[in-house]
Amino acid sequence: MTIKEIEKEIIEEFEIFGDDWESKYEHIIDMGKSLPLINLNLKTNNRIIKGCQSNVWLNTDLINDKILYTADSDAIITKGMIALMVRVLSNQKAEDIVKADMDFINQIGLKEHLSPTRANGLLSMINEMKKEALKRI
Amino acid sequence: MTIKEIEKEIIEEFEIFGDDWESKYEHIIDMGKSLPLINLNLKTNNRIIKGCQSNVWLNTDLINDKILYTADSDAIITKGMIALMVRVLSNQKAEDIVKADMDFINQIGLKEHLSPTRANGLLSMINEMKKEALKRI
Amino acid sequence: MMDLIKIREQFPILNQKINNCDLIYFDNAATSQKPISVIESISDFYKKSNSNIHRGVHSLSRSASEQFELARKTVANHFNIDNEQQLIFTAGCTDSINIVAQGLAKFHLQKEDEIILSTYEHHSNILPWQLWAKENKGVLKIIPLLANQNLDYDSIEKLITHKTKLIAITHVSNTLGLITDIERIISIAKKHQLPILLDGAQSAPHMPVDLKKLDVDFFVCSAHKLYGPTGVGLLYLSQKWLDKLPVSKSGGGIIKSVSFENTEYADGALRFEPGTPNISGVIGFSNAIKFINNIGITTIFEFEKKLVQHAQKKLREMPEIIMYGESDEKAGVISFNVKNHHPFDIGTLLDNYGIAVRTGHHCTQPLMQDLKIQGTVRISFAIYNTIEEINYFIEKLKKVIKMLQ
Amino acid sequence: MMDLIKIREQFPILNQKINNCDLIYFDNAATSQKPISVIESISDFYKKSNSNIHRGVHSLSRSASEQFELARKTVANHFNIDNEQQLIFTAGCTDSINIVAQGLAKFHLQKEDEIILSTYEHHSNILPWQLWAKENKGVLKIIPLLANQNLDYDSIEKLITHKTKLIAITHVSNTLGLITDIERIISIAKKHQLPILLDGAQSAPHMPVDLKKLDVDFFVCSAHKLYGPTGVGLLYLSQKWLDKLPVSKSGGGIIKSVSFENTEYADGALRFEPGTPNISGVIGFSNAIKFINNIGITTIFEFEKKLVQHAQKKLREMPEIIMYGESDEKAGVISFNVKNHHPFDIGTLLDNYGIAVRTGHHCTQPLMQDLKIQGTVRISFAIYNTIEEINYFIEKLKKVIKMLQ
Ligand SMILES: Cc1ncc(COP(=O)(O)O)c(C=O)c1O
Ligand SMILES: Cc1ncc(COP(=O)(O)O)c(C=O)c1O
Repeated sequence: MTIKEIEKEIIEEFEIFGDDWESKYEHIIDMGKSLPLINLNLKTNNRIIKGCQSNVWLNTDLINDKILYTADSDAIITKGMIALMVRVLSNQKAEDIVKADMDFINQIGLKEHLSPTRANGLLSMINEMKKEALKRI
Repeated sequence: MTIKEIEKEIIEEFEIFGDDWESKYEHIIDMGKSLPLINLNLKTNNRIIKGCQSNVWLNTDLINDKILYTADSDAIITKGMIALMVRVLSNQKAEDIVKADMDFINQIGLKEHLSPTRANGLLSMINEMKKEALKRI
Repeated sequence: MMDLIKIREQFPILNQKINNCDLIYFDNAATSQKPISVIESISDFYKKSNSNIHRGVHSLSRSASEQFELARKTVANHFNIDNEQQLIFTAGCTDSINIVAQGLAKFHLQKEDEIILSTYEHHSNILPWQLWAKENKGVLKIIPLLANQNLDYDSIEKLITHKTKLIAITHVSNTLGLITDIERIISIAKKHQLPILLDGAQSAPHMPVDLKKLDVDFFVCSAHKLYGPTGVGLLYLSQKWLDKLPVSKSGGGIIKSVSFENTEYADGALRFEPGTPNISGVIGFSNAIKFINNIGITTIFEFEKKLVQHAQKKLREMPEIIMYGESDEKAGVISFNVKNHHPFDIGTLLDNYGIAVRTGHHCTQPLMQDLKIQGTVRISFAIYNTIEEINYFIEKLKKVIKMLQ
Repeated sequence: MMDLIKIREQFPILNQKINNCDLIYFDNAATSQKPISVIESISDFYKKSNSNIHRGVHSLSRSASEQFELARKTVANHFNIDNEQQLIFTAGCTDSINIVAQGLAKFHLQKEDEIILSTYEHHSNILPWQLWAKENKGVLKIIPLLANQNLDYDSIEKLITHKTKLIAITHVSNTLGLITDIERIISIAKKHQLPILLDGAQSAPHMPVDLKKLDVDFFVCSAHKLYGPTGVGLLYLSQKWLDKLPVSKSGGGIIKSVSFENTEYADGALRFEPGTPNISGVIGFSNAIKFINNIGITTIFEFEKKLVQHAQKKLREMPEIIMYGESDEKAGVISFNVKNHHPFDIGTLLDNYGIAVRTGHHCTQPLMQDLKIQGTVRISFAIYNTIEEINYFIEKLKKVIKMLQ
């Protein structure tokens, strides 16, 4: 699937929840829990994206022209948000990742997580993923 | 005349002007002009009362148990205000000067000159006059 | 009796809805909300008497100057400072500490000297001293914690050497809410003739502070944490330091005379207030003090103590909660964690119920390192908080924990 | 066309009566009045989104942080700063200059170095350098005046030696209103690779300032002089200095990590903003910038130039008036004296007619010494002043002079 297709899928998934933020967050938490764990020996300092509050570890591989991300975080909501990003961006071509506008985050009603002042820094996470992709073009 | 008597005289003098601040200030300016000048050789640095804006020179003598003030200023309104003070306090006993409440300034409608933040510092002028009197008790 | 409804009515922000819920503001240790009297004193100033202060001959300037100096008196009275010239208005608590640190560096502190801090300190009472220490091979000695997270007062004497030149300590831990036994520290300091800087950022909003009785050398706090505006704080100097502390920041308005070669500084507080001060902020500050005095700072302390006790009791009933620095004598602050859950997750979900808490290290990373944790969830109270809010918070906290499991 | 009536309506204070007269506010160089949009942005902040910024997970904190960072963008745009991180919010112009002076003292300035200032400088751009000079045997070299009270630009090259390390100069003289030929000074500085600090306290309110084009190292100004609130100013750093200038003031909120031994500072503007900033002040500041942009800073400059020209023409017709630094190209300020009369007398009597002027040395005592006078009467304009006000002022000035004779 293309990035846009996956985004569409996610938007539809979240539409069911409507304004019910509790279910929405439960879904994110579930995604966080099922995020395939990053290899423990890859949780090194150079793979940390420092947020103000929670840490994120991101590992990037290039396999058969596709970027593969694995990641982890100590906060479960952050982890759920990364799971969402990984689902959208992993297994895609580097060029496509760099171009992705990630606007679906607005559309699923998690816009507040995109604020540049947000304590967990979803934005810096996305930037880091794109930077790693760019390195591999 | 006692301090209180002179104050009463001044209050009556100013009552004529009513709310006419122009005449009031003209009167003060006239008093400033007729203030007997301090001896030039007495205009020394140790006789200066530094205001933020205008300087005041004050000389104090003790003659026959009475305090005699002479003074000058580079601003004429300040000089008029001193003239008023000299008229009230000069030629009085040191004890009486120290005790004087100077409340007549409020009553003649020049209260704003008494404000501690007033740029020419009538208050510090009065304090200085009292201090000099106190030294001579 | 305090009329809580009447008090709450004075805070317009309490009518805000967050995610369709009533706002429950439990982040008062970061900054308190402002009563309408404070907000309006600021707009009134700008609508009626705005002008620069000092030296102006015109009426507006005189009025603004008088309001400013009256504010100094009001605030000085509240802290029982005899000579209001000992009260300097600064840009905030952090600014005040920096002014002291820079001044002492010029006059009192020698290379390789030592300063005593506590494990509780907020970064604002660490970094100014660390800056000095780095440049001067100075040493920061730290009062450690006991197992119950109180300070180990017995250790202080052992930290003092002939090179010790200052004790800089917080009055209340902003993370734990525990109150320092400042009388004890003062008596140790007096014995060794050490000056004390007391960081009152978290005590001034919650409890009586009598500077005449305490007789410390420096006291600092911020207006914005005690119902006042941002951008203004105070620095109290003992009479000795008012005369002795060198100026480290200079500029217009604080001089008797200036030439390019030399400057004669003004006396008193003015010497430390270069440039145009935060005039509206100072006026807002004094109105915040009036608001506090209308209720009474002791009433505030007693009331908030009840809130803390109630919240601690409720939290204690939850086995998954770890509390830090539990005590019945606190200044409005509780820090806790939920076992196996990150404070960020708790805070984020509580926010969706309209409950504002703070999570993280609260600018006390060394304390976090000591406690071996990343951060905590912190709830902190003010005079407008209620028992009902705490009950609602506990209910939602339980729900949040369930969501995370 | 500018609608002056609509502009005046935005300033509530203009309805004040002084001694039963309409207020005529000609003391704008000391501080300007504030439009209602600025006043209300501050109260709105306190009524709706007050919270401490940075790091908060709750909605209020997020909203306050966003408003704060948006304000940084708005102000940066106005001064044509590409990277808004180069714009640091301080407590005011004086605070900004002190931050630069203290930072340079740690990194750039050596003992016995020299700094070039001009005769125009405000005490706030003298005393921070004098403090450094006193402690380091530094030398302040002064650009002298020509007979027409313009700066003697030809002399600058001669002042420069291998020890010269900085030119710190005002963009506009706050006493005379004369505009510095900053392009010329910049080209001299570039030639000698000297950094420049430009004091924009009196230029920013009155004329366009394009920091990308000017490309100075440091630019400073105060919000309260450009329709904004007290207690907030800006410090612009060129990219080079943003990275290099050492922190001199430290505290909470500006770090990546802290231990008692070491600190890793944050990147960008944050590094220079320790402690809780003047959040409401910054928001008010950005609304003042919006007010200016709604009119257009060039429109403001042209309008005020007409006011200056009109007032100068009228004053020139009065033989007893001595004007200082007369020029048709001014930034809203005129200084004069009345022969044989003290400025204090003039100011006091004008005040009784509701006219607010400033008298004295205007925090430029060295300039006064150079001009061999005690002080001046200064009138200074803003966008809400009118030709009618000037005419009324001239009429009353004549009356005042008569009263004094
Ligand atoms: C030229 C100049 N520089 C600096 C300042 C200092 O500004 P502030 O008092 O706002 O810090 C002023 C204000 O009078 C000024 O006119
Ligand atoms: C104990 C303590 N000290 C100092 C500060 C710094 O105060 P401000 O940020 O207002 O300068 C704080 C504020 O968080 C604090 O809690």
